[in-house]
Amino acid sequence: MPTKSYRQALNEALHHEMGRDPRVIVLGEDIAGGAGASGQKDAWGGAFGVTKGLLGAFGPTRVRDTPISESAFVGAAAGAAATGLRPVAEIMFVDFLGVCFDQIFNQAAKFRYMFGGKAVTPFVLRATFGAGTRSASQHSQALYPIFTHIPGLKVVIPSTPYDAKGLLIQAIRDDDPVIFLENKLLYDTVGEVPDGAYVVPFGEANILREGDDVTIIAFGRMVHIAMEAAGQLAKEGISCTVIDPRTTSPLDEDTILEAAEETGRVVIVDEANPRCGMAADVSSIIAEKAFGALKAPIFKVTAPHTPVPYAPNLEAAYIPDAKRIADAARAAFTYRKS
Amino acid sequence: MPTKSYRQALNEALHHEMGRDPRVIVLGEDIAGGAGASGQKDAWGGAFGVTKGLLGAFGPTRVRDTPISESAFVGAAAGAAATGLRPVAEIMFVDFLGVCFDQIFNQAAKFRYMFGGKAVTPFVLRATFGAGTRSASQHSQALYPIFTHIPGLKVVIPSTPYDAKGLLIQAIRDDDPVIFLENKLLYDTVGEVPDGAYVVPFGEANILREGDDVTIIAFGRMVHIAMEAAGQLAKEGISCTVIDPRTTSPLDEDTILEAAEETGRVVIVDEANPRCGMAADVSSIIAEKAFGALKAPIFKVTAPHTPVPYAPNLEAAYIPDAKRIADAARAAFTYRKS
Amino acid sequence: MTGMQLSRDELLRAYRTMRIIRVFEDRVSAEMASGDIPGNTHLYAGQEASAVGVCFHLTEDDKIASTHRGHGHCIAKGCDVDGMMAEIFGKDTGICRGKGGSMHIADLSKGMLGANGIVGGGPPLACGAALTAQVLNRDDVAVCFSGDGAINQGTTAESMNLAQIWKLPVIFAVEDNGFGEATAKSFVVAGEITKRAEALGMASAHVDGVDFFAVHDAAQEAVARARRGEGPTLLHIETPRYYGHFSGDPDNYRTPEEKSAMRRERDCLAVFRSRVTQAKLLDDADLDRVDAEVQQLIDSAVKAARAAPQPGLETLTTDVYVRYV
Amino acid sequence: MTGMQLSRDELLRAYRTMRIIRVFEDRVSAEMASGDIPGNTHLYAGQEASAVGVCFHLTEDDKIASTHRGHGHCIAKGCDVDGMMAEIFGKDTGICRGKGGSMHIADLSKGMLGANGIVGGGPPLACGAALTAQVLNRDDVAVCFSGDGAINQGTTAESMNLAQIWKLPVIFAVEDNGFGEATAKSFVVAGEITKRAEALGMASAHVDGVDFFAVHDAAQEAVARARRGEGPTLLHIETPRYYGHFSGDPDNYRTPEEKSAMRRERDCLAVFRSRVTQAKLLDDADLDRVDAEVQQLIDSAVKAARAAPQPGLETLTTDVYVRYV
Ligand SMILES: Cc1ncc(C[n+]2csc(CCOP(=O)(O)OP(=O)(O)O)c2C)c(N)n1
Ligand SMILES: Cc1ncc(C[n+]2csc(CCOP(=O)(O)OP(=O)(O)O)c2C)c(N)n1
Ligand SMILES: [Mg+2]
Ligand SMILES: [Mg+2]
Repeated sequence: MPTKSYRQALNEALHHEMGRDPRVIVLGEDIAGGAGASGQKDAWGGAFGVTKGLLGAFGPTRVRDTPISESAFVGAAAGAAATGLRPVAEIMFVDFLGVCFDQIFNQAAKFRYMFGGKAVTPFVLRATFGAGTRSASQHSQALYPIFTHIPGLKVVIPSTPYDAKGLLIQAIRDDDPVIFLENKLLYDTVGEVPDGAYVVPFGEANILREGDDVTIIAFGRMVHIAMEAAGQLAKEGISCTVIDPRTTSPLDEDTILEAAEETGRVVIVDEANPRCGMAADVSSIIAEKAFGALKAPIFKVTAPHTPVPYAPNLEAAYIPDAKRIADAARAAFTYRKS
Repeated sequence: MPTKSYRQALNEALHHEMGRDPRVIVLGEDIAGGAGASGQKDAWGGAFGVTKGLLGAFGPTRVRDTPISESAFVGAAAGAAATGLRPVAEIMFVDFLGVCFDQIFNQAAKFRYMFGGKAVTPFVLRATFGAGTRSASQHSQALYPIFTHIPGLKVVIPSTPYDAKGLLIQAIRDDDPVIFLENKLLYDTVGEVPDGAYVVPFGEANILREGDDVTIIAFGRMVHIAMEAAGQLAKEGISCTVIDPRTTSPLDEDTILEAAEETGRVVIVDEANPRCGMAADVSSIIAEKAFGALKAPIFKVTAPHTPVPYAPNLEAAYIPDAKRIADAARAAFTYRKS
Repeated sequence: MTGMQLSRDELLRAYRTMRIIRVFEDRVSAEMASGDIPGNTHLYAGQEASAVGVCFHLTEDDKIASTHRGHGHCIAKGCDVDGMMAEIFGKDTGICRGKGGSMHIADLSKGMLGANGIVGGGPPLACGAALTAQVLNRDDVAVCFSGDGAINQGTTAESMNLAQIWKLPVIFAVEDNGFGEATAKSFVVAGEITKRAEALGMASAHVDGVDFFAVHDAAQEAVARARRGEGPTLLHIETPRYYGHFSGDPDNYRTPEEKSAMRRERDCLAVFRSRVTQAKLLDDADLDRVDAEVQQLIDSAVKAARAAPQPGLETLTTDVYVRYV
Repeated sequence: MTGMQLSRDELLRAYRTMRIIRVFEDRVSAEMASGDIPGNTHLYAGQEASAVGVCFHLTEDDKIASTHRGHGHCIAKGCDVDGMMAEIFGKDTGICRGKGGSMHIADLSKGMLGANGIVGGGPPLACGAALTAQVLNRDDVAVCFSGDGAINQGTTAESMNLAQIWKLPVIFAVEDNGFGEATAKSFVVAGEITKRAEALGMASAHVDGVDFFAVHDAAQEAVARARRGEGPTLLHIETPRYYGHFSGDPDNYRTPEEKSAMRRERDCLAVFRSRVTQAKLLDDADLDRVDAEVQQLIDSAVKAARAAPQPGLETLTTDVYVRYV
């Protein structure tokens, strides 16, 4: 299988789907770039290069650079989705949700329910998230717990190039509003990605590694850090299952509960803030539905309850790392109920 | 002690603090009402009458009816707070956070951290929340899990007239941004409320009832429903502790953990949606820090993962009721680890 | 063709639709007062000529986005009146199966994208509907109804700019009833509303919303402009608001004199009647017949709504997603 | 007093501040390229006359809200250059103790309410600062700097209306460098920017941002108007943007010719120099002396920033609240 970057995998997914279905359009700030200017067109292809080449392939009617008016263009994407298009809107950083959240959570997410099941809103919102780029408090948040909280939204967090492509194709073909979140630090990671189109279904967790002692559940880039920790732990004789739920809504409860029951010891790793976060969410599901099998406290490894700091050393301390994960797994492994 | 409504308690708090400190101002849509019109001034005193009388007492410079521009006036409140006022902004329904969230979570909440500790932002945002008024999906949400998720915000959910007054005075005197949430169905509830000013400190849970068998933790109006359930359960010989955390951020972990340890059986009741919600949050804290004492799964009683429906029968089924709470408590009480 | 040149059938249709809205709203107000309708609602009475004058030019393929005060737009766009009444009663036969209620009445099959509980929620959605038409190369247009208060919501400004630079086939129908809730427009809206369009180079018109024919003519031009691909128009339509902001509003911020003068002098139905009878296009008997018919229609809608079953409890958790797990 | 009548000291101060900004930005660009500064940054070079021309009229009690491209505003408003440089290097001696970085430089004690990572984040905040002045009956004013791209953010429109109806002492200084990121203004901004103020009845002016004196004079009037309690003004200030949108931007959407012509023909420092030397207000030697001094200032700021310690890890969790538990 050919090896490609996460960025390229996403780009291929967009090319495939736009080629396949004329109702798919993309819109966002500088998703092409260079509009109205003297130099190169498609100069950026998105702030992170994910939409590069779409302008040339599909033209300006379907590839639209927008004004800095997130409410208007995200809402327009919702309105277009409800009337026959399949728009893929991009907000460069998920941190910008604050200027357009109403159109996402009160409009797109609720149409179907409010209208008694009569609306279909195939709306995809792509955004980057995550700390580690020294971009400070307003350009580094995770925020997917907020989307996960909202009924009517689906939330996707691919961790590998393979999943990125398959999940994005699924997102575009999906008939519900999907929030699709890309960790900036993953764009240059590589992996095997088929050339053709394929889907990775929502609500099916990926089991990356199976073990007997501790179950580690991690989201997005944290999956890789969890695998690193699991590798270290294996050398110490602690064998871990590592699970990547891939979508937080729907969440593959069955796989999570089964793995939790098998080991009885669970660590959840999440780069979002802790309060009402993903780790809390998954922990509470396990504490309610797999309690009988639990042999240890459910440990959460998350960012602290602080904004994201700028200084590199502080930011590094902010993001969960393999050491903290391994420590939590060791604590889970060695815990004995007194 | 005199008996007053929740509404009146809040109104008194505002009168006290505006009288005491000329830097306190209130602003929002129709917080007076009648501006520019031919008839009565202070015609509404807020959509729910909470700010009634402030215009007459403190005049239009400090009591400001705003345009329908939540970002502008909520952000102006944040900017005013950072420059010397102590504004109390009102958004009528917390559901409207989507049109002004950036000014709350990226601006007000993060000033202090981003600016290295040099900003003080004594900003209060009051809003109503909650289902039960047949107002449907966009006027009935809880949404406090979203605010609780955000570092830099404090989140207050008073359940009684006494707490409403004391917590609002504390919120106004507090030097951090506070989200103050009022359940619409509580406005007409009554209770003992002193005439003078007093504060209820943040981060101190209220223990409403102590029991040996099951600990019930509930938020806002759910506290009363939980008490109702506890009353029923007592008749069956199941004795419950009922805890109202009063503030979700800061959260009184100590009181919660102690009570969870004492009974070993826990039910958490929350009218917000379940995913990444308050019940999940508190459950996960207990599952991590009081695991050793747990004798049963931690049960969550919440709204379902759906928007709020309009039809009265559906809406009634949406909101947690005493029966569901009692059922969960019974399940916790009778659970035996196999 | 200007409004005064409409055919007899067209005139009757326009009058009938306005009349349905008026009677519908008066009846909802009465049922609300007697406690038979849950929640509360924002009534459109007094503003009928606006919805009907604009929607007169629309087909089922055209789309409208509406507001919290949406009943009139729904009726004008062809939503089923029985279904609407049942929806407001919270019944299973409601147009949204009782899940949406007054503030969320929608029927996408009629091009009605929903009333909206969020002030300023509609403008981006209308742009989206117009974008669909533009991308798919169809000549549908979209109309965004909103209030004078909504003009200050950021989404409105963003959407107007977006529509203008993309030359979207969208009409911003700003229904200026002089109030946002209990606050007068003059207190919160700076400048003239049409100037906000002019500043963007957008076409605009200011019309008397009590005069069906004035609205009709201005909307005709706007819709034609949009269909020709020449971009958006803002219509500033001045109307009275007969009731308080919501059904329980004491409306004491307007003097009784102001309110009775408004109902006396600014009644689009009365104005229509006198215009068409004076011009001998229709006679009073024609219009009276419509009135009687409409009364029956609404009576029967209420009767049916009252008799209809509540939604089944199992529907609480359906329709959140097309497909979840 | 118009700009050309300023005293020798005032002229030297204006030039020096512009020069500091230019050298600061060129140096940050170089350090960024060599990898010594973390993250990335948006450089203000080319726009100096705007920040300095406007802030010339402000005291420490006046407030400004800024943008992602905020270094120039910070310097013009009197923020400590050493502290700024250390902040950008992510050091404990930084003006925000390394927690904010380039996009969040702030010094409330100087009336600098923060650069801002959110386009359109500043306008409501500036209204708030102006509201404080109005409520406390002080004659401070607030300036909201923002870009041409930000004019399309809903918050800007909302804030302009709010400022106008409340007659807030605020100046909207819209720095139009022709681009929002890689997209030309002409592609996304409908109409004329000043017209958006006129539509609200707000005073406005359109000035050449390469000409310090033009900015100075327009800002003088706007600030005086605000201090007199006569409400807001919008200043549309046209400037070049010397670098790409952010420090790593290849800036290939502008032709090399366009960029070199811009630097050659639209350099506010060169224009200032020729104006004041031709008018014999200052001579080249005066200005050269400033240049040398400024070079030293920046060299030493970089040296100090480089040598400064990183923030202590314990500060990760401090400063979230004034008091939490
Ligand atoms: C974002 C938002 N803010 C506030 C409200 C509360 N609200 C409902 S209707 C209304 C007034 C709207 O005024 P206008 O746009 O003139 O419409 P009208 O009611 O006059 O038809 C307000 C403030 C809301 N629903 N949504
Ligand atoms: C709400 C929001 N949307 C998008 C961005 C990404 N962004 C950062 S700067 C910028 C362009 C701003 O253009 P303009 O206002 O003209 O300022 P300039 O960069 O030209 O100084 C954009 C789109 C952002 N930071 N915030
Ligand atoms: Mg109105
Ligand atoms: Mg610009």
